[in-house]
Amino acid sequence: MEKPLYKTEVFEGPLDLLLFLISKHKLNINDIPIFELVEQYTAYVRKMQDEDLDIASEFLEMAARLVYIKTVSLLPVQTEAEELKKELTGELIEYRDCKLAAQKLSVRTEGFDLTTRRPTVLLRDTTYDRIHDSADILNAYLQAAGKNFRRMPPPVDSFRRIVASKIISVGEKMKELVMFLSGGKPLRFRTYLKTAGSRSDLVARFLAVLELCKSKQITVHGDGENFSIRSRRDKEALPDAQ
Amino acid sequence: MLSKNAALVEALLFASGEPAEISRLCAVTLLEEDVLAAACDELQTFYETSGSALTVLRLGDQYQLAARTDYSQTVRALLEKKKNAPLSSAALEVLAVIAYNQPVTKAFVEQVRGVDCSGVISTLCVKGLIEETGRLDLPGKPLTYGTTANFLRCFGLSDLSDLPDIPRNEQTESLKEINKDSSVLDGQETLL
Amino acid sequence: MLSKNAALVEALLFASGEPAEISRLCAVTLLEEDVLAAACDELQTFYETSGSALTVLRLGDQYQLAARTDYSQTVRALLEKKKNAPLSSAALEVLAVIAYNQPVTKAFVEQVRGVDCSGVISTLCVKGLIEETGRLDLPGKPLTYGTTANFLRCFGLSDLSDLPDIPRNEQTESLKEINKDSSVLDGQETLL
Repeated sequence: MEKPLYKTEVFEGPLDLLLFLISKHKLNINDIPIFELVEQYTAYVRKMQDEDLDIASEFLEMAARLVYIKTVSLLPVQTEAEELKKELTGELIEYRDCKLAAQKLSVRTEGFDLTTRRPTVLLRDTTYDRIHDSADILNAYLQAAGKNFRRMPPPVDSFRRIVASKIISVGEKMKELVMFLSGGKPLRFRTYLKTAGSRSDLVARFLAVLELCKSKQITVHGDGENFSIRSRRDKEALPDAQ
Repeated sequence: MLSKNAALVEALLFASGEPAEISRLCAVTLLEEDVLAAACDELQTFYETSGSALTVLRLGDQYQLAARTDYSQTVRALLEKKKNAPLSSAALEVLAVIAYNQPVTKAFVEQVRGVDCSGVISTLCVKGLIEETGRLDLPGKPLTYGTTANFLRCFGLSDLSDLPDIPRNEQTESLKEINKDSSVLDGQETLL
Repeated sequence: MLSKNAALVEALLFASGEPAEISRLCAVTLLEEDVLAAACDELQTFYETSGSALTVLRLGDQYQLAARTDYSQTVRALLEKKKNAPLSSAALEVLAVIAYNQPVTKAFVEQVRGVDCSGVISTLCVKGLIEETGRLDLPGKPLTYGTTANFLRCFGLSDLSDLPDIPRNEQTESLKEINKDSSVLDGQETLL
């Protein structure tokens, strides 16, 4: 299916769109008829939505703001409505001046075609050699980072431990445990976990025990403090095992 | 025949390439400011009357030597530079807000335009049309921006006071033509 | 009065800066070699007779525009002065962030300042106040920067430990306490 070719003008933002509507419908910028403007604005935004244009959140925010002004305009007391309207008018006038200034600039561009040259290259020493007070550097730091160091990212050091912590594989732990138990002695589960070097070592050890149980390479005995593990082969050799 | 002072200024501006501050020129030439200004005027008149391709620009409190625009096409061909992409209307608007109100913060520009301007501001910085000028003594110490000597050159201004007046009381009618896309060349090449 | 060809050559040699090959000049101006040579001769005669500070140099099969050597002392003084221009507030801030946190990446500096800092960082490198110190073992192997011995000299420090202490405040104190408190997992505390 062919979509109808219908080009919507691109606006720099909601204020741009409002100015466009005001000039298109010859409205008085100093006394905006809010009801009319709300209608036209929302109609336009809806049209943009229908055309599947990406609508920046600013446009929707402005729609909500306009609707709010419209709502308070219906109240018997008009003070808030007047205030809000005045605020919007101020913004529109300021933005209009901005567009006028941009247009004035856009016609004075002869200078863009002037050619300048790079500085002559002398084989010169570019080393900075002014002398400063060391307090200058602190002041600059406080300027840059803000008094509360809000802008500081976490120090590089803080990542060192994350990056540096060794990855402990469950497979390695399983091999280690089988080797250890092959001596025939049972191992107290609690002792085994207690000797873990780190949290990830601990987790790997625990998982290794579960894996070995599942594959029936080890058996577990007792409970509580005496809960222990031993190799499967021992168990076959020992008749008193559970 | 050029005077000695004018020739000296010519050598300095030629070598400097970039805009040179009047105070610095005075310091190295040991000339008074008005004598220096006279020498620059003489040089500019000399270029104009002799049919030279060069011209002396006054940019705020700086002087710069440049080649006139008549030859820019051939110059671009020699330096193998593309014609500049035009400044977007967003860039022009941001530039206008900064030029007329400097020094201003990003927040100020965004308030006037009603949209986020971070991208445009950093592009204008890279193009050398605006620059950081300091920080405001407000919570968060926001950075402030102002226009550069390059901005003056690109828009044919010798000073910020040369900025065109904004017709404040003009009817909104005049916006109709503004709404049509207005874009200008960008000054990238001239930075080099 | 300069001929059009001579003015065109002047604009080209001015913009080029470096010596320009005769064949390239002919190609972009669409002039024959002898016509181009005549234009260059005319330009050089014009400079000589008018007392200009400029001169056309012929170097083998290349031409270059230069300032006459009579002025080299003043030119040098101007360019040297520039090197000695005081640091901008932006440059000082970048320098401070690097000094207190070195070695740091450009990304770190930019996160603190909230703006692109490439230009400032390369200027500080040229001025010999900071230098590359290595690369981080992170994706993209970002370069890290640190301060130089020249930095210590310019700020009257005998050692980095001489840097003025950053005044403690509630925020940094509370951060420390959180760090102390944390009897939590490896690495966890550092996420705070």
